[in-house]
Amino acid sequence: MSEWRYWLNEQRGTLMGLAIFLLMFAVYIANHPAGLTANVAQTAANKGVLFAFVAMAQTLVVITAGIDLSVGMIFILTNCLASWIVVGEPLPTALGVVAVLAAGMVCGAINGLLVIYGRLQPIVATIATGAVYFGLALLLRPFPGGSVNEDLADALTGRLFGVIPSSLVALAAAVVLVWLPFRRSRLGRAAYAAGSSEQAAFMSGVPIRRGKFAAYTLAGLLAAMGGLFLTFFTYTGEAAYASGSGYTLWSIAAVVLGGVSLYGGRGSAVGAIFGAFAARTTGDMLFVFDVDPLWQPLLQGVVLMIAVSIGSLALLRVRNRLDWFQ
Amino acid sequence: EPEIVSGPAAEPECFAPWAAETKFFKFPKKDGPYRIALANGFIANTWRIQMIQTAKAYAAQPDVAAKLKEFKVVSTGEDVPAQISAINNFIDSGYDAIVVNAQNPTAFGPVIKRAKEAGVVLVAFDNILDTEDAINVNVDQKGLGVLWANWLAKHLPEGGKILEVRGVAGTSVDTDRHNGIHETFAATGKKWDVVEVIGKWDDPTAQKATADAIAVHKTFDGITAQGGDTGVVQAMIDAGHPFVPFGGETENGFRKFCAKHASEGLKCSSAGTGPAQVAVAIKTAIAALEGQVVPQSIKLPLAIVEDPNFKEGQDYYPDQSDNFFVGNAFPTCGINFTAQEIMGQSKENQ
Amino acid sequence: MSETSDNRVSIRARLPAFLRRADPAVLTAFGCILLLLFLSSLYSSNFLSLNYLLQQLKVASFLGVVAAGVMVVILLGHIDLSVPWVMTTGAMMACAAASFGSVGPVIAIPFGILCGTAFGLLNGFGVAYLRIPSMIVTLATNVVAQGLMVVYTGGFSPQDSAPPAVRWLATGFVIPGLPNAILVWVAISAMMVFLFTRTSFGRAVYGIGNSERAAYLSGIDTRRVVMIAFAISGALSAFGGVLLAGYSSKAAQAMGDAYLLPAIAAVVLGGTSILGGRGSYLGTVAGVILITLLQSILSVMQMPEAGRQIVYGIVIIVMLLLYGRAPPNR
Amino acid sequence: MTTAEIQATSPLFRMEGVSKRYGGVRALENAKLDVEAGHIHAILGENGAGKSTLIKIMAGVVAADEGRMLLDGHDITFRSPAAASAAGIACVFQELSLIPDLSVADNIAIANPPRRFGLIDRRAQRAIAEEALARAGAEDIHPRAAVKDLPLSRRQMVEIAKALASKPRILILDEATSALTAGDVAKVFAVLKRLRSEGLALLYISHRMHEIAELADTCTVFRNGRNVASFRAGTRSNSEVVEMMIGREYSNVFPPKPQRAAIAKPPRIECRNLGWGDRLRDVSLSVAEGEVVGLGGLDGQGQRDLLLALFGVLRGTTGSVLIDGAPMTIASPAAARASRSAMALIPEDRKTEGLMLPMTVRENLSFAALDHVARGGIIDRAAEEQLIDEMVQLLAIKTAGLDIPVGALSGGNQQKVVIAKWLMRKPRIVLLNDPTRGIDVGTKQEMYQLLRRLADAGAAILFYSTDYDELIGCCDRVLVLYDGRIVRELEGRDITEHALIASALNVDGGDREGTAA
Ligand SMILES: Nc1ncnc2c1ncn2[C@@H]1O[C@H](COP(=O)(O)OP(=O)(O)OP(=O)(O)O)[C@@H](O)[C@H]1O
Ligand SMILES: Nc1ncnc2c1ncn2[C@@H]1O[C@H](COP(=O)(O)OP(=O)(O)OP(=O)(O)O)[C@@H](O)[C@H]1O
Ligand SMILES: [Mg+2]
Ligand SMILES: [Mg+2]
Repeated sequence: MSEWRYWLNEQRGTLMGLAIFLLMFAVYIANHPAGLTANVAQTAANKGVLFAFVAMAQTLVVITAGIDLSVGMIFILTNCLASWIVVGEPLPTALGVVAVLAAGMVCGAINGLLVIYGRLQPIVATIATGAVYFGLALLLRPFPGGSVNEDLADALTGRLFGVIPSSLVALAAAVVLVWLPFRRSRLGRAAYAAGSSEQAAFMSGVPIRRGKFAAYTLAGLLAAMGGLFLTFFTYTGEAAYASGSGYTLWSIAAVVLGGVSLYGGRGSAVGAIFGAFAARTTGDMLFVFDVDPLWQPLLQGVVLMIAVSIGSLALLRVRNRLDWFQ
Repeated sequence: EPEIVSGPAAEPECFAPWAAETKFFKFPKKDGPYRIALANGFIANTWRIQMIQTAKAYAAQPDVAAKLKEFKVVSTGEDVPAQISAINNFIDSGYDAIVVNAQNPTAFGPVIKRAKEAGVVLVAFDNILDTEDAINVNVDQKGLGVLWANWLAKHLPEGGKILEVRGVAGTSVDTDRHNGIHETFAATGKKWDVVEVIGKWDDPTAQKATADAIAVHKTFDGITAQGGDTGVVQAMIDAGHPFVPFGGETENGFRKFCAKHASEGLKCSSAGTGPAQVAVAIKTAIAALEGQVVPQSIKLPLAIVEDPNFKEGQDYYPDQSDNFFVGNAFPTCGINFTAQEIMGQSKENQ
Repeated sequence: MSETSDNRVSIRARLPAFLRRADPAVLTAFGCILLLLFLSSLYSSNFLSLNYLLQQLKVASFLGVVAAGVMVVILLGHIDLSVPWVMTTGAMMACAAASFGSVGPVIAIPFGILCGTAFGLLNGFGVAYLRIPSMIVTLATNVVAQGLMVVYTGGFSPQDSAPPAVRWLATGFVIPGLPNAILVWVAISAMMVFLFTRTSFGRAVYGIGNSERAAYLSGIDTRRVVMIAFAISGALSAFGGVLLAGYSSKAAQAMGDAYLLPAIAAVVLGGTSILGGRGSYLGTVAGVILITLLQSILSVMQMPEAGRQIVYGIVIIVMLLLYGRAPPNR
Repeated sequence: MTTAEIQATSPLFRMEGVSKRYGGVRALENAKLDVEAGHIHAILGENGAGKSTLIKIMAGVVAADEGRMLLDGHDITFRSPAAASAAGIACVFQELSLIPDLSVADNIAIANPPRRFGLIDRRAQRAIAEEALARAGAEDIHPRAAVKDLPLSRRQMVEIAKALASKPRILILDEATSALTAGDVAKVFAVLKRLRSEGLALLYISHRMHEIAELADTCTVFRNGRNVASFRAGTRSNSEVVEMMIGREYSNVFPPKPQRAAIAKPPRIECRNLGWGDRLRDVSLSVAEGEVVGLGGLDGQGQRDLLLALFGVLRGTTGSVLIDGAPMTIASPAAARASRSAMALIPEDRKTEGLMLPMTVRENLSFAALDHVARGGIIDRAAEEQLIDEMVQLLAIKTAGLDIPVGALSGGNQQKVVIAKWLMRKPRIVLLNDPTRGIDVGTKQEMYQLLRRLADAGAAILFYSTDYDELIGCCDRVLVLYDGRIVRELEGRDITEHALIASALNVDGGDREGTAA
């Protein structure tokens, strides 16, 4: 096999996610009454980016063969926090942003500590911490309200040079500043290794615990970025339980669509971003097609079902039935 | 965009201003027929389903249909950004008016700005928008709490032990109603011992919470619940709790109980606003597009029925679903849907 | 790298035989139930009244029935996120069937369960035959079920009040004083224990949970077992929904939303490994009671929602730290 | 050699009084070991003797309960494998320690990847990997390939390369050659000898006596967690060593083969022109009842695929399979198991394919035969118990009880459980996929006898082994595969090491079948 074949093999999941997204987005745009205008792109970008942050956060944890069922709640908690402190003059605003991101990291770190040092199963540990984070969000925002520095908010949800949605730029910055360094670092490698085979990683002297801890903590950071963006997008904070759990569950769908293996060790946050945008587009389809409103939820379910089933086409290629079992 | 004018509104009985200082809008007249969109959020509960059915039924009424080129409904779920984006998309696609049941009253600042710039009429109802730049078709949520508390105070002049079954935490509707209740009690100067449990506007949850509260606190002198009321009464019956005065919502099942057990002490005040308010919102949107004067904030009348006035076939429907929300008449607006019209709307499709 | 430390062995050696055989997780869970009751009795002695306790068991039985199904799936190493709307579907379809002429009341309950089974089969097909991760198939199924229920409610003038048989099953009394729901739960529990300990299917479930590859090579039709397990989960979810409809005398949209995470938490608090292959049914019973009690006590104590969520989360974490920990690495 | 001689007086590494218990099992008891630079030190012992435990302690994977370790005469404790690795100890573990989803290069540099600006420098990493692979004699492996895509033998080579890449002072190999083919073994041996001459200390664990004879300078024998003896290599005969290991006399490893002349029994299983992609081509064979037929050849020539194909695991096979003369389509192991001749496959990797490690010995034993003891899906416990007792007796499975996790048994006893679980079904066709890998000589001997007894009782046995001695000792016939094709059939006296190797390399008459097909 030549080098590029190996490259293709490594990136297959990500490319699959990209393909699904492009396909859906093309269908969406083709049927959109306004077509691909700057406004439409900006709307799609803003909506997708929020979710992409949460999906990236989920990816980091899923890579370690864990799962974070509290991402959505961290997202909500940081949204509520940001609606208090990301206000005022540039300096306090900046400090507020830092504090919000730090809060997200703390939440992620707590998850990490429970899973790694408490040796709890991630699913249940994060169900429990998710409840705690939501409780804190409710304490911060018993009812919707608050505000945010609107200049900053408009800048980050607006457009650069009149065409490029600035939220996409922010997302790219997160990829470059958080994801790529993580992936190329020793800790990131450790996170992958631990997810792929914890036993083997341990015996190879990989710093498993630090790697996983970094993954959980950075997941908290990314979720907090999502929370910040939610605040920028809505100018307010709201402790919405349903939307927190919705983001959590859909983030799992997004990572799978983006080619990240739920069994750990495989996949990329970039893929998850495409997965997130693809998942968002399933909702947009309802907008462009004239479906009876009561049939919309069903249609969305069916589209999701089809999207997640696409991966099983690969089954047709399986010639050794033992390959069914991972 | 709209001109701020002085009242009264075009149909003053229907488009009643919220308060004395409410502004009035006069949008530039557009020629019909119009493209109107309904941006709904959550859909999977009876209230919302009924609301959408009503909206479709209203838009299909011949005199309304004549004015509409297109009526499109999109439900985006619980996620606020998705709803905001849907509205943005409607604006970009050139709809004339957008009717919205907002997931969050404070989150729509930027989109309201955009609608204004684009000259799109934005009308919010049920969960309204925290703004002066869009039209709100308002339900007085806090007033509802006040009403219930007053009802209880009337029946319990000396105060007493009250069970308050609350809604979904973190929402403004829950908070407003709760505040209304407590402020009113406090104003009476009597001693009220209020036990709060959370029913999440959901019958089974409310029923469980009520059953537990009764098991531990034994008896209450009065009850108020802001949703899931059928479950609350069911729990009382199951536990053999004596019937007491009750201030609650407008579910059909609750009213059935109220009518049946009134003589045993279940003295109810059933108040709220049915899902038919969506029709008022659409009517307002059309009026605004036609260049008529409308208030920025419209006060919807509450559909109130109080003991002993529960009438079968008008205030409640014995053979309709318990989950059905009654109170779909806004006579001042010429809107009156019967249960059959709403729930049976597509029966012929079967 | 499982490792039993010496002192744990010696402590267990001193216990009476039936306790020694029992899973420590199960014992701890039951211990926590007693502790919880003790603490709550400091607030009000009514928490110890027979009336209150029976009521908790009655309410717990809905969660118990659902959790039994979820446990089968978790033992396989999978998960079922479609619980909420499959429950709702079961409840709504049972109520709908009840109005179907004269046979209606007879077929109501079976029909509700059948609909749940159908969704379970859909899940099972996706997981076993299409090999999609269960977390995602069941998520999609949940959305589909929700969609169907929205269409149904909006389009067909729904009949959603629970027929008398369903009412009776949930709240009636065969044995005076003991709600039928509890009997139903006991019956289902007995069936589950039998299934897990005495049948080939039960062994296969544990085997697949540990290594599906090894089970397959042992000549087990693992795909069929997985599919059936999901069908059982769907059926029991729907049955839980039917019971819940009986309790609240009607079916309603979203009535199952409050059951997914508690069901998973109950199974895990009962000592079942979320990775599959390990766990005993008695633990799930303990977990269900524990969760139900905790929710009820926090509710009655009028803890504000924020505080309830926080306490609820912390209690689960603390309990898991007590006994739900994976063995150390070395 | 001078450095080695100087250091010989004070060993590079020493272990004293080391003990380790797992629950009630004493894995190691007061063990001691001296490791000298420039020496290859072989550790011998039957399954469960504690060899792996010993080296896991050395490598920081497992913490000892008591005892001390000295490196260069200084006390040392390892808190983690990383610490041991930093101290210059590298280990090729019995259970491979490669990370399946990472590439070969990533794996080789896993412990301490080269970094630039704090991030991993993949170019440098690749250079390291290429060098290490070359040192191990495995240039054929692409550094960018994912480990999970490599066959077992290649993975073992990567594992060796990975150990070499850390430039260790002490290199430990725990059954590192068990899955390797003769060619690879020769390459590895050359490397090890070179390392020895470079002054490394090597610890070598293997169950293959001839390997030890070829390599070792010093031997230490363990039995039941204790040192039995240490001696210079070559000072004891093979059978003496084996007796030390198993603590009893050792003779007649292989049971006598029956005279084949009289056999004219009908074939029990037969396949005609079996094909599967490019992995199996036109394979025709038949095995009669009472016959033990071996599959030979280099590893990875299609032998495993052949067994899997017969057992119904592979999709898209061509050709036909006949059982007792009747054509059969076997689409799954369940079908194979249920066929009239009750086919059984003893899989390659007992840990992932044969056993459910956390489940009890009892549950594992009866797992494949539940249909025999269940009526209508309900298990008859008494019948189950009886079958299990029979099997435990028959195979002399050493276990502390039936209700302990099977994972707590030693490797050899685990393998016995795998075999027992299939024997319960009284199979008349038995497929074995390298079943003696990592099993001590005592157990192997029992296994050979068992095979022969099964055959005598009328079973047809198809036996793949990477160990030529076994093929020679056990089989009535051997089919040698090369590139998915049967290139040679050896029978009776013709089964010799020379013939096996020659045909495996396809140097003589390999083109007999013609290449035009
Ligand atoms: N993790 C463990 N838990 C419990 N018992 C164990 C564990 N690891 C090893 N043992 C036990 O310790 C003893 C020594 O095992 P060890 O793996 O060291 O043997 P070995 O000499 O390497 O055998 P083999 O040749 O089969 O690999 C065995 O009885 C085994 O059952
Ligand atoms: N996962 C991998 N495993 C093994 N080798 C790899 C892997 N990825 C890349 N390589 C090899 O390592 C070398 C560096 O590749 P890499 O993609 O890291 O380059 P780079 O430093 O990012 O530079 P650039 O991306 O500009 O080419 C190349 O020779 C490549 O073939
Ligand atoms: Mg070993
Ligand atoms: Mg590169």
